[in-house]
Amino acid sequence: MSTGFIFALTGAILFAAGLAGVVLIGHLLRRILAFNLMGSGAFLVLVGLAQRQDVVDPVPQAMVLTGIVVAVAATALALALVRKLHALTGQLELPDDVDA
Amino acid sequence: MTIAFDLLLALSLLWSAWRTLATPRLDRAIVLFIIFGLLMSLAWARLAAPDIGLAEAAIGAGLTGALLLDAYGVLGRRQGSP
Amino acid sequence: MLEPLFDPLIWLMLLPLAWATLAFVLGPGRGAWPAIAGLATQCWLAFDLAQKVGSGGAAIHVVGGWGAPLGIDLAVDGLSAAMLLLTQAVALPLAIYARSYFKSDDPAGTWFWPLMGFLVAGLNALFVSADLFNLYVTLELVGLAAVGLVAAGGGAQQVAAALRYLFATLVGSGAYLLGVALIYGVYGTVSISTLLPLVTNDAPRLVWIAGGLMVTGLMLKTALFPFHFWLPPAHGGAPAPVSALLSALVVKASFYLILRLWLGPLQAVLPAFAWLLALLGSAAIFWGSWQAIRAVKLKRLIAYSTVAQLGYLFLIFPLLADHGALQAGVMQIFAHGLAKAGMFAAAGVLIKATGQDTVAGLAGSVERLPVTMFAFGLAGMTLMGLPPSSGFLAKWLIIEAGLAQGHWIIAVVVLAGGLLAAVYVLRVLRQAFLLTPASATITPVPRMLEWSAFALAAASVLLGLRGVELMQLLGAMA
Amino acid sequence: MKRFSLVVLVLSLASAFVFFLGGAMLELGPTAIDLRAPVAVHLAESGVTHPVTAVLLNYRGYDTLLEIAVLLLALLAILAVVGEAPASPTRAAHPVLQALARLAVPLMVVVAVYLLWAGAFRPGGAFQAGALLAAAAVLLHLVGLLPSWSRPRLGLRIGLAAGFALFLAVAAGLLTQGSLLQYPPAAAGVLILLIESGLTVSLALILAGLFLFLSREAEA
Repeated sequence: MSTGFIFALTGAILFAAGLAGVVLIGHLLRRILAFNLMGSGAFLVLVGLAQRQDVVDPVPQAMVLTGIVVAVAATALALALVRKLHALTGQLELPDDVDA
Repeated sequence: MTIAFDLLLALSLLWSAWRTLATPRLDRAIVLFIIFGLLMSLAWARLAAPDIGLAEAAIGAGLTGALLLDAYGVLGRRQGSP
Repeated sequence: MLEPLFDPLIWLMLLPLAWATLAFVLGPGRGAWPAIAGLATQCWLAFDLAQKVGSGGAAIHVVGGWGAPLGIDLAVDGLSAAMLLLTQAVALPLAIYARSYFKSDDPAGTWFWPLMGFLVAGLNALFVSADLFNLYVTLELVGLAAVGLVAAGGGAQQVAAALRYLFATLVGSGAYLLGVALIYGVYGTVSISTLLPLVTNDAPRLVWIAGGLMVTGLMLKTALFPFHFWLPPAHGGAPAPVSALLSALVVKASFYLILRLWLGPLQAVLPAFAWLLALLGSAAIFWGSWQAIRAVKLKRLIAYSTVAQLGYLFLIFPLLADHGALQAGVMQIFAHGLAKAGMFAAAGVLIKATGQDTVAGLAGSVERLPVTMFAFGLAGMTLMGLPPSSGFLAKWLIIEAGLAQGHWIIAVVVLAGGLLAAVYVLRVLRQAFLLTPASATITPVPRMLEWSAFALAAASVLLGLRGVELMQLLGAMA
Repeated sequence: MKRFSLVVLVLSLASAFVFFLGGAMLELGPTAIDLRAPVAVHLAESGVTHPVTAVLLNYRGYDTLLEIAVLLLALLAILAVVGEAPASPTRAAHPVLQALARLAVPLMVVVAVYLLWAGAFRPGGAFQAGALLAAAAVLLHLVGLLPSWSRPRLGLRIGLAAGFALFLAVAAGLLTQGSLLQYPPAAAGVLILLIESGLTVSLALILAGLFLFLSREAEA
């Protein structure tokens, strides 16, 4: 049981939990939280699995830095959309999709 | 000893993630998410990745947390109870 | 040493980034001319690159001079060159269309040009990348640009559609990223050329999980049935030039990536899922066509038609042992890309002219807007697969590959899909031929809108006559 | 009831996924490729001595170029979504908080400059520095010393795009060396510091913008 492996496994659970959250939760702010958990899980797997022998590998670390910035960009855009939707409809859940 | 600390940290990460999704109050969920972010920085430190730890604390927990709290402040206030 | 300075491969990615940034600095609503000039140059670059690849084989650009696996390689083979060609060839007429479409006070057009620039840059970067993690970044670039375009200046429906789309595309790239993480864990590299000899039939189980995750994530982004739920509201609700870009190009990018993984690094793993994908593709053809036949709104109808037409692309996976199946897939990408861009552009003209977005409101369009309805008809011809259109060629090649390998069921699905497409296309045309109701008013629309829609639709038909060149290009695989 | 069975289904699928994934992770042997050696070998030519910075801005600098594009694009998409709105009046916080913020912000700027400079040889760099500067701006906004942004004027647009434009120009200029982003070893250190300095300013503005453009619209 190395540190890397422990956190890789933690990452796998976080990813699955976040994914389940995105699928099951209707409240949009919580869905954004769930998406962020999912992303953090993938990042932990990337670094943890690469460092399963507990030897530092800078390549996945740099990739995760890139990933974190992309995640915050996506989160900010999602929040902008949620705030706009709320301003227009007063809702914090997605309305049903209708063709009319 | 370090393994015990890692396991404890991993369990705290999972616990805070679980509470983030399951807690009924939205403001608590956001605070728990920020705590999750700070625990993540600790995990990055344990993985010998201080660069990510710094970025996670500043961007993952800090900026994302501020964005979420700001959104909550507006949306929660308009909606009454979350 | 001047040759790398003029490498078309690299400028196809740098140019749109440059004009997108310039358009952003120029400010709200500005930047149409840099965009059109840039896209015209890119068209020329893409042709140049396709010719080089067609005659000299795959082109490679070693970013930073390090070489894979330490650095990132960019590579263009026949398949990439074809995708680049389609992207520029569709984007240029749509840019000309969009310049007339967005009035200066239209909030949807405020930041259209920089967003479109980043979208095109993301697409081109995706088609040239030979590094799995770099591909993830390009996927995010494409996804966020597309969501921004859908949401721009929109009402509640559009914002809701954009959110639905955003979550779908983020979960899709999240699953792809986890797959990349697992691949890096197993092999210690994410470079496609380095992975190619490493991934074998007896790969660890983790590689199979990684392949499943990546393909599932990309299926979600390609809106393959049953993951199509986000597409009709997003493509049906966005402004017409955006719908056209999204339907013609964006969903093809994630499909291209599935194909790239399938033929490249994961060829030992993915073919196990071939019939599953073909089954979902068939379901998409029937479900999408059925929904298009029932749709009330015109753009909704066209969006469901995209769901159906994407289904054909997945029919090729069980047949890929035969090179003809790849040709069929790429021909279908071109046929649908050009036809659907033309059809959405025509729909945009009809909506501007009649002031409404229903199929029922089209009565009398033929006499008032003959060019546009002719464009719609030509695009419909390609979707139905009538000769001599490129759609006919694509469907013919699929049937041929299916029969050659004894899978007649695929031929049956293709023929049934063509009949269903005829029903929804003729439904629109029949309505357009009805007499104008006395109350109907038709607003005049700029000529440029009608003719750029016509050019795209006509190209989708004419390509059927020049399919051989495209096939030859595909022969230049890495 | 239907909802309950959906929850059970998704949770059991997620558990099964974790189970298989965890099991498969345990089977792994050593990797075929080990990038640690080439990263270390070429470190001397990379222009920096901190390996993560070398990967981020040299070996895989192209990823970072596109990533900055993603960030700029996200800000652009947000502007397109929220449209124009008047800047909201800021509510001044307690004077003690304001005084604290006035004290903290110069300190944060100093630390940011240190982080930027340190990135070449130890943890730190443009991202962390830019994030810290953005945090300082958000702090000033929260205590009422900095109004939210109503719309991006020309100066601000230039500031937002400058870091990316500089990076893009350097990357393209290096095509004369043989390929995109091919730093000549002698000049690599200076060029990377130049890019990082530009990125720090633009990243700070973009990250602050993510907050300040969003913050105003909702309070209207």
